[in-house]
Amino acid sequence: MTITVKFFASLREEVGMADLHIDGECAETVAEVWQTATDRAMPANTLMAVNQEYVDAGHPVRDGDEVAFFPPVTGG
Amino acid sequence: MTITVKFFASLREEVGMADLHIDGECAETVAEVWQTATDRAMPANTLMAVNQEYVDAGHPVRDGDEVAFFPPVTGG
Amino acid sequence: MIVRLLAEPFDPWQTVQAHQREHLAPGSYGATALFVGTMRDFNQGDTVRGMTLEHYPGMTERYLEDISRQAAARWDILDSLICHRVGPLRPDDPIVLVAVWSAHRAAAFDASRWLMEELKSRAPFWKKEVTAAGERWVENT
Amino acid sequence: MIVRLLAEPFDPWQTVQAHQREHLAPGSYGATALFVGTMRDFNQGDTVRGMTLEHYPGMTERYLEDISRQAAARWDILDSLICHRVGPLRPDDPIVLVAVWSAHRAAAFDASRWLMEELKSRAPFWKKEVTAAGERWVENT
Repeated sequence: MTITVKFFASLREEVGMADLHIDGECAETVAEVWQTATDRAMPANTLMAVNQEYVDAGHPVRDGDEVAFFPPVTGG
Repeated sequence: MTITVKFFASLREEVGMADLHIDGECAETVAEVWQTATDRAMPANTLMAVNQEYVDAGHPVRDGDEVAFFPPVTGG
Repeated sequence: MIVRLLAEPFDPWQTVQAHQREHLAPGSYGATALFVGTMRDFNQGDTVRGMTLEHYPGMTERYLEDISRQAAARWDILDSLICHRVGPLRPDDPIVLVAVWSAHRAAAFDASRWLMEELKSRAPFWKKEVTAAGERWVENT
Repeated sequence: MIVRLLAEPFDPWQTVQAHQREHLAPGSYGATALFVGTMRDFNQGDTVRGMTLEHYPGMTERYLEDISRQAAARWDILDSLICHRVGPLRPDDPIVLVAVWSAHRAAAFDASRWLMEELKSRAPFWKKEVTAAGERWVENT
């Protein structure tokens, strides 16, 4: 099993990836997913979602989860 | 010269007149216009206008004015 | 900034669309806030069959134009439109339309709501309903 | 209670009218509050030629359905409709439509504004503008 990691908008362009998979063993929290997936520090205003629900950086992740990182939203 | 007096909605039905003219000499205030024009007490929630602008009962009236009395409004 | 009293039924969506096309520059507004009041077939526990909207000709237009000017002075808006029915209405007929255009949403929301509250509390309109028990003046609630 | 993401330009007035005809019983609603967000040709001092709206497929729909349910639980409303564009847009294109129907005006006003504020602050959409100087992500203001 793996964790699916997604990046959107300016963050997608900064990390240079739209989505990737990481080994579910490599990360216990959303913050650790970021560390495993990228080689840079997470911008302070980054928003995070697990399975399409907003969470904090300390939220636990499990095998099969979809974890997303994105900048402040600008719809509407 | 005269003062034009108008009544609207339920007040029009209660006093039994839509509009009438009174002698400009007979009233110095809006309250006195009511007294001259009708034979009853003014309901507590009556709204008043002189020349189509809201006023209080003590507002002075002059020859040629249009004075209106009506119940609370219910448009919209 | 337009105020219209209408003696016949009107379509609020066509009215807004036509006003926008005629009076607003494309690309200039980012926000349109709209309110439509519609005649219900039920009020205060009774089925309502019809309604007559009485108003004070002259003062009504003055009052609505006055609050439109006040809204334009108080908020950063591009345009406003108020349409209000008078005369006989049937259930499902639109009664009032208030629309405000602005660059950003806060002004449009604030101004449209303020216009409706002012209109409801002070514009000289009176509703008389027809129910099974006869006619009755609607009370201000 | 409907949420739609639209990849093509849409007419908010026709959309509201069609939704109303299909989903609301005539005579049941006294109040419709509506907000339409439209693409401006000017932002932060620059002429804007075009825009692309990126979103998070799946989460966007869930989030908009979630706030629609919350609004229905919190206010006494009859129905709501949220439509939002995704993909490429041009100036004057409608971006978002939020409509709320209720018996009385306060619920429609409150719920429509709350939905817009929630959508603006949390729905996963991102705007990228095209100006003379190139493309840029719009900052949340």
